[in-house]
Amino acid sequence: MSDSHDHHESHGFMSYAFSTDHKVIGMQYMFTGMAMALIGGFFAYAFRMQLAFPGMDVPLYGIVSSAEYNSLVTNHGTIMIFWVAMPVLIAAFGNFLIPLMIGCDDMVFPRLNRLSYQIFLLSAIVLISSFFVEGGGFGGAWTSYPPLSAKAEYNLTPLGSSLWLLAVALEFVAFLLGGINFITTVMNARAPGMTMDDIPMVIWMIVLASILFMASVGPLIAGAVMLFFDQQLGTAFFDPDRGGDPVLWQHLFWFFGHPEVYVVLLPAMGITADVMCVFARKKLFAYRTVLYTAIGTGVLSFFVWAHHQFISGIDPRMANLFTVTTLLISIPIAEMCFVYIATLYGGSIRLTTPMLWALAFLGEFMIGGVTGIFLGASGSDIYLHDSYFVLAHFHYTFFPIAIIGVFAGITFWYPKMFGKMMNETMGKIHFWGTVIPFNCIFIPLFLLGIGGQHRRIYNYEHFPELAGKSMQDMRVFATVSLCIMLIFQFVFLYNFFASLLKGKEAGKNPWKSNTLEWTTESPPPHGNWKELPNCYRGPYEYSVEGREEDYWPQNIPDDEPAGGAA
Amino acid sequence: MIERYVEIASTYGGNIDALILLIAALVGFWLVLCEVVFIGFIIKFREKPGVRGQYITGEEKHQKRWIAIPHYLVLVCDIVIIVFAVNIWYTVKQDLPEPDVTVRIIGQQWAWSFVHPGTDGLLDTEDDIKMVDELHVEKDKVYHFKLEARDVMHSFSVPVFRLKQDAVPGRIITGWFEATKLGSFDIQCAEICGIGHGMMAAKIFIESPEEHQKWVALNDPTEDSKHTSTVAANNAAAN
Amino acid sequence: MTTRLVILAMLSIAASSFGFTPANAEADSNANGKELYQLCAQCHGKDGLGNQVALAPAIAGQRDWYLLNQITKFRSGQRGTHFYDIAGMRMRPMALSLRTDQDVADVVAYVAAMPPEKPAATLEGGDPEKGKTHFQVCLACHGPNGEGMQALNAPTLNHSSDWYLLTQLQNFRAGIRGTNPEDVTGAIMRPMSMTLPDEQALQDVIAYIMTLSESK
Amino acid sequence: MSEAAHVHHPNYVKVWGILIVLLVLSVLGPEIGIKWVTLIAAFGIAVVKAYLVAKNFMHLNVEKRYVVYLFLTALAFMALFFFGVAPDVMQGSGTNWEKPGWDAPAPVAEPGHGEHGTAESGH
Amino acid sequence: MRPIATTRSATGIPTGRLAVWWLIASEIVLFGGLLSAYIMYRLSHDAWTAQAAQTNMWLGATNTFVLLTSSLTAVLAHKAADNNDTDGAFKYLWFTILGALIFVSIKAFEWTTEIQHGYTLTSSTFWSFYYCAAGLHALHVIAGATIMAIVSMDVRKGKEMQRVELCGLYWHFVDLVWIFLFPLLYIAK
Repeated sequence: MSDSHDHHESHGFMSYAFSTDHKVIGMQYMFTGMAMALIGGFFAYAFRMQLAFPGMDVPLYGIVSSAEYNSLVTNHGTIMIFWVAMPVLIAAFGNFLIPLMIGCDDMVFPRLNRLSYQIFLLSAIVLISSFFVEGGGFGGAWTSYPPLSAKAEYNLTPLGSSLWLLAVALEFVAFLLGGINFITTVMNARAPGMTMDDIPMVIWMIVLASILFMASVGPLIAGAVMLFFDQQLGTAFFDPDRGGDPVLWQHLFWFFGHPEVYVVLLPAMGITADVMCVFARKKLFAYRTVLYTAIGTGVLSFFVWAHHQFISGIDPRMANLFTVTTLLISIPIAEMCFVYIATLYGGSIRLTTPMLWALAFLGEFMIGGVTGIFLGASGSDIYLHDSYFVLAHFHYTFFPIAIIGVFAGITFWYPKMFGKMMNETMGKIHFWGTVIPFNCIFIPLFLLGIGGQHRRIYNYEHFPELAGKSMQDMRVFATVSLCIMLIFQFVFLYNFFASLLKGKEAGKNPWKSNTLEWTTESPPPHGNWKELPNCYRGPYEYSVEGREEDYWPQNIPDDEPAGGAA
Repeated sequence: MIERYVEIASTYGGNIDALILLIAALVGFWLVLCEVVFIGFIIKFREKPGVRGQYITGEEKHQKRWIAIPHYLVLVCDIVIIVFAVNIWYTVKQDLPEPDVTVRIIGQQWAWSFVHPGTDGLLDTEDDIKMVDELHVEKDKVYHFKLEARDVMHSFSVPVFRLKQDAVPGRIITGWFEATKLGSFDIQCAEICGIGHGMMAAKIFIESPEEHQKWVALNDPTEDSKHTSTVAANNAAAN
Repeated sequence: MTTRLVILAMLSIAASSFGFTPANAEADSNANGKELYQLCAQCHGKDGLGNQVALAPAIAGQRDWYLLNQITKFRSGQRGTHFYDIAGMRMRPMALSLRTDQDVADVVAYVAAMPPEKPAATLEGGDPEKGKTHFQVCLACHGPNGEGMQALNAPTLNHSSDWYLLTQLQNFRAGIRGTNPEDVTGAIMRPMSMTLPDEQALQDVIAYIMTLSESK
Repeated sequence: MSEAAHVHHPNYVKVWGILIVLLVLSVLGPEIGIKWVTLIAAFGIAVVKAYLVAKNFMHLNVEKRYVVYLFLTALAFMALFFFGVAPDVMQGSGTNWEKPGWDAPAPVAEPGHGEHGTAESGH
Repeated sequence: MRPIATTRSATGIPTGRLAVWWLIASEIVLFGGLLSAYIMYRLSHDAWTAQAAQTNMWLGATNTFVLLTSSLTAVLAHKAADNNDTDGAFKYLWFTILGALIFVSIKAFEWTTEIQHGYTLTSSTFWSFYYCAAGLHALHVIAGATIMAIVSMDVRKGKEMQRVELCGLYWHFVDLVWIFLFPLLYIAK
């Protein structure tokens, strides 16, 4: 349990489990997130099989009843957002990268950091245990609207719903602690000479995401307490029969829920920026514009939440206001995409695996972004709300964020994390085996949504207009694509673990990158550097004219002409 | 375009479809433009031996123009979409035309109940026709519906009308529609409402005036002596 | 469920054992019925003893032919389609979720094989002595001990929840049940229920029925 | 380590005295029974008290400006939340919707089963 | 030994204090969400006025007095710590903890009385909010007292003196929340 900086490293399990080193905690977050991703993926497999082949005895699962279906979709959503996207994108990359990229030896509060992981792990255990209690896991959708979520006689999961809520609340607490740590670290512990403009974009984005999270989650924590009391103690905060209002929960939830979208989007955008600049050998086009658009998006994201509620009982006059703000948020996001595309102009693009992921992120995310306009515009949302169009839309945003963005990050920083290179061939097989099936899953779902198919329905045979053969064929196509995609993930897992053993030695800076983390050993030792680096310039000084090398690490003083790279 | 998948059977269905098409055209343009430029850049600026990347900060005015101009154009598109979207929203949800008939729609786990006004055309009278999972309406008449929920949230969705409205317990939400096509169509529940959500299907029957009269007469609870006692008992039970 | 637990545990460890196949070799002859019953268990409980807040009566110990009849009625809409039948509207979709006649038969067989148990009394205020007099009408079909009779389509009353019996008697009397033109068997029960003079008589007869299940 | 921590310490006891006087006022004000006096006594004084505590005890007057801005932003988001939600939750009716029984005296009851309860006992 | 990172201060605000500011910001939105919900319900239910009249304003006022006074001792502890007055800081910290204990005791007495009179968590939504908001606040009081007790152990040895200020800041925030809870739950009738 020592958090001292002596270098005798005992490799016992306890010293690993209770380490306060930011890199170890980052890895713990990443592996927990990956394990949860497998569970979430398995859930997706189970309910997609049910949709494609209703009533089928799904291999490795069994028959999916309507109650289990609800529970599966609910927990698939919850896990993928709260236990995969958040821990991996913010906590894992944040923990691993922040001290390394801003040039300090650890987070400012190492023990708080460990505590936040431990609470997070506890929340994951609580969530998993909720699947096995009497009545099964919670099945009221990840939005958990009362009264369905508030009363056992409606949701029929007396324990599952409360455990689910408890797990989510614990997870919020973990990320509040982690977020305070991230923000404080970046604000205070930057390397000497590192100004606001010298912070790599991914760090900016993680910090902005943490701020957004912190500013929006409070009402929902209060709401979770209220809902928990409704479930277990019989209060009536959300019970219309006794003076409560269920719509209040919707507001509490979405006031957090919409900024949450940007909480996970921004880090993925940041990873993409860093990876693209390295492999296009380009300076980020208009660094400050990216920053301002990110901040603008963050601020605007607080003004749009009720577009999730257009038809769920809010006053129709309010919908007009929220349509305007929602469509306005497309401007900073579009601008950010333009900047990223402009960054490619005049580059020298190397299509390595991380670069492929980063480019795929941008290409796919744009589809997700533009389809959001259909839903933000109140008029068309009347028809498309709660349909598969919504589902396909947010998977076109969340999948690039939580899967493609994460793979870009993992494949890019893998050499730094483990000191080994990943296999490029397998990486590319995995890339195409993920991205192509991904589109094959969700393009049919867009069409189904336009065809009037609603969400969270376990079997479409009960709706004559949706039971037609052509629609069922699309469902089968999506499911088969999903299975193919899941199979290709084993290529990644194999590559990940095999490269640990027999991968090529990475050296300090295999990608010839500028940022500070590449100036130390791979993997970095405890304390990160023997002597902490200073910072002399921005992170994206690639292809500077008049220099022999096409990169210019941040830690090289101006008077040293040649880079000291490995 | 959407008509090929789902028929339009309400007066405003066509407007909503047109709005979706308009948005599709506007955002489709931007999406295709961006993707083409994006993929074009990837191809054009692939690594070539001896060619270094260019050093472009993007901070200078003539460079920023490439971002600023599209960004103003996006704003223009947004405004166009806002105008049409708000306009349609106003017609469908805010400004209800005077009703010819009013029906009550009640969602519960897991069925839709409908109260038709019966022969006298008024709700909450003796001759209300109460049905489960069957809504009978007359073509070309403005209907108001009073949407309620007994237990949890449900969502009254009629895809052929392009209409959707959540039913919230504790609230009575009023909406309207005017059917334009004869036939029977699906009513779905679009808001998760428990383990029977996937089976909460009802039907809407759009009938000509004659057919509708016939149906009303056939189901009039006050006409049939056999039903009289039932209704009295029902009303007693409801209190 | 055990299988699922094993799988999840495996996944969370994310270890190398991907070639696992679940051991389905349990000697349960009615595995399908058991698996399908998991949905029913959400309301009726895993032992079929019912749950009043979910409006689900005890079903363990009910005769298979009666279960089959009622599920069939729910599926065809003879039950669960009345405006005031709140509980029936919850049951109808559940019955519809059974896809084939074989599924129905399996689930019926599974439920009929459940060990019956007398549910705890929830009602107060009924007088079993008075109820015995009223029960003379019932026993012609339901049998002197409430054991039921297939030939007359009369179900056993011994293991039913008392609140459920009360609700159903009220439903029959109010025309919520037994009025669907296709529900022939229900139509027989409806006039019978009307012979009970008042609400107190319902309480009494149910109190008597509860003593029957005790004596069994 | 904390060169910025050395702030000028005002006379805390004096500030405390003012706070106590304000507290007494805020308790006595509502006793008069006039609604607007009550509101000002209750909330106006609360704001003043909060200001005094934040300024003198938390030293926000000498702290970096953006800490104040941070708190004001958080409060502004709460105001935003309030005004975004109030049209739905605070009102008993609105455009094309109403909440029957919203303003009725809150029933003092044991946790019930809502419609289920009435449905069961109603027949 | 703490990492070098903790000792850096690019903003000019010491790391610990910066973190406390962010913590307080996140608490503002937490209590803000709860209280916004309460105010919305309160303003639309006239019937709540009568129920609010059942709360014991005098106990509430006493508690306000206790918290204000403990805020004073907390800031005096900070002053003492700034002057490296170990004993003074220790003493004032424990005065503050004493204030917390009195506060919680009064609260316990108050709640017991109310529950005995039949006003429980489920009596009505007003009482639900009353117990929920005051309970959440009381949890903060207990947490603050615990933290101060732990910090006082180091302070007695003259170590980690800057932490006196940090828990003091947190304590003032707890006080601030009560300053608003008091009129919301007790005064406004």
